[in-house]
Amino acid sequence: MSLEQAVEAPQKTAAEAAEVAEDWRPKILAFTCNWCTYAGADLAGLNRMNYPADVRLLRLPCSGRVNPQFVLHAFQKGCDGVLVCGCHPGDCHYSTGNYFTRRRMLLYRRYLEYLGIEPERFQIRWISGSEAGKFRDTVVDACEAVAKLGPNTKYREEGR
Amino acid sequence: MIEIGHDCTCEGNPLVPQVCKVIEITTETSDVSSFKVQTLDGGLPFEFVPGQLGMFGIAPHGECMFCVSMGGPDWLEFTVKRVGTVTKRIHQLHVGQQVIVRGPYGNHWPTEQCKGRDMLFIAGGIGLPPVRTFLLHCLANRADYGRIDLVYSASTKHDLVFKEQLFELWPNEPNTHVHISVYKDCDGNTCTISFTAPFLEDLGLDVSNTTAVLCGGPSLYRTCSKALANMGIADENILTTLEMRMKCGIGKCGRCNVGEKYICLDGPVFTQAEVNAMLKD
Amino acid sequence: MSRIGVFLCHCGTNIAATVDMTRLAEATKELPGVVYVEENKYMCSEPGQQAVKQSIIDRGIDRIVIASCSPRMHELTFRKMLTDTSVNPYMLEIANIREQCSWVHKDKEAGTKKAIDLVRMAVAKVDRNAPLFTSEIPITKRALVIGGGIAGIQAALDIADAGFPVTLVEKEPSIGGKMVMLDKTFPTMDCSACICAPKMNDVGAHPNIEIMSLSEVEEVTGYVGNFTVTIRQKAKYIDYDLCTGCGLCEQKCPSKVTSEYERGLAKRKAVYKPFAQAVPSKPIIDAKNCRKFTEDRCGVCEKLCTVNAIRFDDEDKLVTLEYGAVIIATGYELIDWTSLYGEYGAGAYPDVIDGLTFERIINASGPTEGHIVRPSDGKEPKTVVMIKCVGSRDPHKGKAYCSRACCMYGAKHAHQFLDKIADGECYVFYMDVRAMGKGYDEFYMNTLQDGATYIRGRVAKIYPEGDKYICIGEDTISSKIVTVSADLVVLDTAMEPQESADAIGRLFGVSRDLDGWLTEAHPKLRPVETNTAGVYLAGTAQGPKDIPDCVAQASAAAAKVIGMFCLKALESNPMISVVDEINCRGCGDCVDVCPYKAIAMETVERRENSVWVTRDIAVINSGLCQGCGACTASCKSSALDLLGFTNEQILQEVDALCL
Amino acid sequence: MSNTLASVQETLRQRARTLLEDGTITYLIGWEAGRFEGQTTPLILRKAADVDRLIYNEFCVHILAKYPLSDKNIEGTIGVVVRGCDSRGINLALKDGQIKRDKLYLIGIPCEGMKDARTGQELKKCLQCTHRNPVVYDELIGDAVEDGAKVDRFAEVAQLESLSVDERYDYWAAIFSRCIRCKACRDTCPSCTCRECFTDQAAMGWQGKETSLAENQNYGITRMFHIGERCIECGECERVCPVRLPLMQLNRKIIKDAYELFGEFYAGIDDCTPHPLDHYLLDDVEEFM
Amino acid sequence: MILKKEKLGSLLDMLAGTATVLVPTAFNAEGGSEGGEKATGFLPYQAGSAVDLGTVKTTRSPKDALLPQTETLYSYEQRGEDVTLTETVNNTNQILFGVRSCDAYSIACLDEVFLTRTFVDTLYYERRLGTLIVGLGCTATERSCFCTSFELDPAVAPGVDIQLTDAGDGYFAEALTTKGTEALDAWKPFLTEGTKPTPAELEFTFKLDTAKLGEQLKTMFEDPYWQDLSMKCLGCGTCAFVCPSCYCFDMSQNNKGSEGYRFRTWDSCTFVDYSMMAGFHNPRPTKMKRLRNRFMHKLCFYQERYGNSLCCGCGRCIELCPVGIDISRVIEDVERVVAHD
Repeated sequence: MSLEQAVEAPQKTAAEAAEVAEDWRPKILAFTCNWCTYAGADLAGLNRMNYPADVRLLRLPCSGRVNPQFVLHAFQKGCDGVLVCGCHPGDCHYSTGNYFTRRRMLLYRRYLEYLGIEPERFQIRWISGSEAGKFRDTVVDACEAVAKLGPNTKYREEGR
Repeated sequence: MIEIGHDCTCEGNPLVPQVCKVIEITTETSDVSSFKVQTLDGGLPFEFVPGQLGMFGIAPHGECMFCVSMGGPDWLEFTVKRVGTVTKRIHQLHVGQQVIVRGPYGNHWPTEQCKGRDMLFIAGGIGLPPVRTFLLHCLANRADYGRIDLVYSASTKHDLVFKEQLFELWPNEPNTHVHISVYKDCDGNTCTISFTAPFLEDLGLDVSNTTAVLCGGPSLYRTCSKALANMGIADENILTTLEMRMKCGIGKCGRCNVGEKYICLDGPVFTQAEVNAMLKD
Repeated sequence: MSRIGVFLCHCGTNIAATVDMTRLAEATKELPGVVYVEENKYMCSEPGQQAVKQSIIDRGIDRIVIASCSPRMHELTFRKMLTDTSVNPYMLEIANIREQCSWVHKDKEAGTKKAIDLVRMAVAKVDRNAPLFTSEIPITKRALVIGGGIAGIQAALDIADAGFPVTLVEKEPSIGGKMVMLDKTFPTMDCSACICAPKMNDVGAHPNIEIMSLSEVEEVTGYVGNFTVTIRQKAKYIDYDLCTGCGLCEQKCPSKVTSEYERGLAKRKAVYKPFAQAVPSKPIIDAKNCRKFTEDRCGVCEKLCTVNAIRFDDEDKLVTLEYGAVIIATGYELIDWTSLYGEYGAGAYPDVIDGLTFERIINASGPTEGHIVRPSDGKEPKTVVMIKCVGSRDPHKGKAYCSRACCMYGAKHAHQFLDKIADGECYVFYMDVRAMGKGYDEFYMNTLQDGATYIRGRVAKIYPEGDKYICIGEDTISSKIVTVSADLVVLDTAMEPQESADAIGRLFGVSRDLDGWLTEAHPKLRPVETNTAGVYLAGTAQGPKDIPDCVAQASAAAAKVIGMFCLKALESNPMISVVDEINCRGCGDCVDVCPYKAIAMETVERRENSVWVTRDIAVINSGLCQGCGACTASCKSSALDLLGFTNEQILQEVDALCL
Repeated sequence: MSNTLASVQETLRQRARTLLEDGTITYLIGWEAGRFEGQTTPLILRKAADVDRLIYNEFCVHILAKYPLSDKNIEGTIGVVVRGCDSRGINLALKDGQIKRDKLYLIGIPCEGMKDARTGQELKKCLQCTHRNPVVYDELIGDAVEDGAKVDRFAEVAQLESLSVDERYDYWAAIFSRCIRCKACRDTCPSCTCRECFTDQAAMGWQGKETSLAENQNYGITRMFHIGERCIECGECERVCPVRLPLMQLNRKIIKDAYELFGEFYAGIDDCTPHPLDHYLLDDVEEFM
Repeated sequence: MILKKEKLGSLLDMLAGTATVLVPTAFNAEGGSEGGEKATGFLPYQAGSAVDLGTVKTTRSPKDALLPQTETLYSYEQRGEDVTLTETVNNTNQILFGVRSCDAYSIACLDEVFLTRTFVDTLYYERRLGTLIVGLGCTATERSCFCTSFELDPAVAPGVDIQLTDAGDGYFAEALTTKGTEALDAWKPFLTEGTKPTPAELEFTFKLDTAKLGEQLKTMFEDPYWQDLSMKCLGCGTCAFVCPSCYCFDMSQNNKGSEGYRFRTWDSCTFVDYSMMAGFHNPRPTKMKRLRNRFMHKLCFYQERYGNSLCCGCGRCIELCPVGIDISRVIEDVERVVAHD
């Protein structure tokens, strides 16, 4: 993209946000830790709870595995919202994984908000293996919040 | 200065490849395979002269420059060793899959000037394919050339490429001697010969009438070029192909320069004289 | 291009009901690299697995995606299936289209679209998988049992009988836990001492069992098969090798202290054995109340001890040992009802007692030698009121769960009371009677025939009147207010986990649920295992249960441990971190982040561009690494990557999701 | 010892001559005059004879902390002139194990702040500098100056934080659209010492080589987050940027948040405390319950 | 013919109607970080954009208009086994307004590279055909300008279509190529009669003798001078990316599912992975070899191949190099080093 196209790029994204297809549904990616939140999500399934189908879970061994670069990568490739979920501090199957996640995400969340991403689009939650209800509520709230905000046009690659 | 629009003709972007399909894959060793490619309508992707290079790759993963290791009436063959990301993907290819090919690039072995001379081919490991193109040409018009010697070394027995040609076909060619050596764990028929000067001397070559063709790793190149020099083979009669990172292949991206020369345009074949003239980059 | 086979499971109608399988199959066929798609009623069934094996052979498939239930459920099953095919067991990805798709989304259109996305993600990930191979981990054939209650005792005995050494750690001065405090046990009414004491003696005498009483686990490192556990043996101030347990010192000790074991009904000395049949049957000195420590005088016991086994200068000892497996049997504690139920007098009325205190009163070896008397004035109570579910099934004041055992021991108390006091009246306020064990309901019917009056309703208030206690409740069946003036009130309070269980859970990486019980790996399929390999649960540490269940679970846990010890070695987890030496700059950030101390910096000589260079790089101990991936996120130049969840795989999954 | 620039330069030259002659250092890294008035360029001084090329004036803006790293396997010792920012940069390199302390001989100079040759005023990065005295040195030339930023270094960040989310996005999108990915900010940054930066790892998939708005954003944002919590605030990334991107507003934001969350700290003050994101406290701020 | 300065705005508006007019404009309105340090480039002209013909040289050179930083070569689509390619066709119609003679000389160098020697780069060729270059004589110099050292005349830009020379209140426009004369007819309404002023005499801070530079550089190829010089170099790409005549590019591809496109983007020989081959083997592993290769290519290799030096003496790399490596000082040092040994 040569210099000229770059300059008027910001205006283009604002115009794009105006016309949104009505059957548009937010696309939310959730990085979940295998031992707690993924188990919580399974439990929500076992109890036949119901939540909107806009969330896709990506299973990782621990929330400590979530590299902040994945989050930005997700927004760039076209996600409208990103959730990072893990075990409650002290509960981590690998004992200290989520302490580091907590620090990283505390910083990264403020940093992305400073860079222009609405805080509702990037949320971090501690959800243990038995908190199926909390998992469902987190997903429902996230879908609502992101649906209200509309599709994410920020930091998004063209044609995505 | 060039007056634009007058004296330069151009037909189609030279950087855009043509789509071909893989018709045959022969596995040479655990990490080297040869891929025969053909255009979609069964034709020859491009004419080539032994020694020239071609760009071969897979659309979503990129392309690399390889020497055209063999050519048939309606196919071309590339011999690829699995080293990096693109070659790893190439080794996952299946027959019938479509690939991208463009070429030919670079100059070629001086087949005309070498007519009537004895030929000494020295190759190391994956250096055999480029040398083989010239060797096959010599074998094809056997009469034009004198005595042919092939000295080929690889790190282990499993790394020898074109085994059946090495052991069955070429030794039975007239006045052709094949010497194979392996550095490590050589068992049985091949013998371990290292490439010090004495070995090359006692081949009994007519030094003035021999052209040496050399292609291999930096260490092999250093030892052999020194050995050939003190044997008295003139610098112009020692040919080698230089290896550099080549991206565009058409002399524009400025990447493959050794001193003022571009490998993809002025090379890859250089005489030892030209190499000595180059700066020790 | 890789040749991927995708197998879509209907799971009967569990998936097929809310996901359009044909459309899913059509969409999967177009995915890059997919060469074969098959639908099957039950993938995990034998025919399902056979179909996979057959298609691997027929179509030369080298990577498998199975869209079915949660990988937590059957990943292992499918991996085992692949071991006897040409495909490496780790060239497999599972798309969870049941628990996280068909079961939770009613709208078929959205469910199908999500299922297509999940399969596309799995295909993108499997395309980047690499074959992984397990390695062998040695096993230290010694078990550690934490908690000396009936569950811990049973587990220790089973393992020791199988010939493996066991260490039984108990934080009280003697093993026995809560069961040894009981008088009789339901439903057979055989005396708890008669069945528990022999087991305790077996433990005490067993050559393979080493009892560490008055000890607590301090620190744990390592992983399954190779736990390094440091145990703090608190000072007993008595040399157990010399002490013969004659009890002379206990008789002569001047300072009296309220006995926790007798739940405050009796006193004990500063040097004491908690109860007669204690194992190890040797006393300890309670430093807080012994006058030698508090006022630095007395020392009677030292003078009297014939074998001078008293050691006032004794200190805590730290013992570090290697263990292959751990069983946590930390047991329960009764809820502190006094701070929750002000309407029952909040502990102010001495004759409103909980179940265990009543057990001590009724126990023959108890302070009252079995005579039922009122703790306040020692008179024999004529009318007794028993209140069930105090703190249980009461989410507002106490716990939401049912403590399972109180209905039965409540009935037992009523039965014993009516036995011992001929003309006694016994009123039992209950919500529902839960007697579901073998012979339980018959026991409950006997108690009714003995004349216990079961009133369905809760007691709203208890207030003293004279020396009687007026209990006002409502009989919900006749919907009349009922007032009973009782001499004695027994509250069947809720069970709660031991507060030390939280620390133990943290040490071993076992999470606790909302109520603090240690969470098992899977409520139905793996009730005695935990998510940490090599750590097992037994008894009420995992949740309220009665003695038969505790013993059953203890033996189950012991069987798991014995099963592991019989293996020659363990298969290590191949999904661990690997270092790309070329990119590692040797900064050491990852060393601080690794919870298992599996990464160390090493100075190495490497040949770079034909020049020999010495530099520091990170090296991973593949035995210690558990594959959590924390180091990969801390490594800026991504020199560290986690096999099975590499950066490239995750990025491809995200790309696939967003197509 | 008076602190005038000329006297410091004179002492520096004498010390350089003696150190080079008695062989304590193989070469000294300092500054020399450029072609134009007010222009300086780093100098690798090997021979005592041409010590007169060595200068120290108010235009020595380059940070020297990264140069010894490219010669880390040297037999002898490298002399480096270090001010406040350089010394913190050296500490970072020592903490990350990029060079051994015994390979360095550090000549500390308290710095009063450098000036911009074009405008003559003190550089913004020096106004905001918190540690003018070198924090690690083998010898010191000149008396200590008082530390502490002369202006509020988080002013720009606070001003940006007051904008709305969309305004901030447009602000940063316009900035990153100008980035030409010359990687000068990465190559001059003392804490950027990776052997292969994530932006060159196209095979792994982090980032392509295309200079589209999205790729520029990914590069700028991710690189700044990598070094944000260990940034020594030397201001070089902003100074060297050929298209003048206000990059310090990014890492100052991370530093400001890190202060609020993990307590005030200064990167590179010593070479042992772990970086904020490499350790944790049990009672860290908890927002995600 | 004279183009009055006040008519310039209306001329540009007219031209903007027919093609994209790229004029030197400042693009960091907020004054950048170093307090007022301007960064300028050739941006498309819209009515009212602040044309800045006063800048001697823009931060981003006009090379950007002919060899954009990123350019798609072809896009492809993979359906199962087979692949379809679609070549990108770009029909450019742009006017480069206000090109100095150093930049024009660089454009001529680019023409040599991309349009000669057996292969013609069609993308560049189409873009070059669709570009009208309007040169502008310099009336002032910056401290780092040294184009006269390469026998360039700041008043007359080589190879431009229309040359403007400052004439006080207007610009004297004369067409130098056939394309220029046709374009000039369209300017007629804005021009008035006038004679060509004699270009102002400009004084340069320094002038170098670059006659025998090529041979001298070859003799000092193994000299340790390069080692000390390259220790200062950070290995960033600023010099190559701001240089009007650097043309090296890298090629890569970007995938989205089964579609994707292959693009080429600027590359700098000072980057570590410029000549990195598979398996981390790099023929130019050290900074010294890379920086030496850069200066040798600029001042010697290109000359041997195409006849003229690749450096046009604009001085952008002198101003913008983060560590102040100065090509003019290198040229001066060549004399000293060659004389020395």
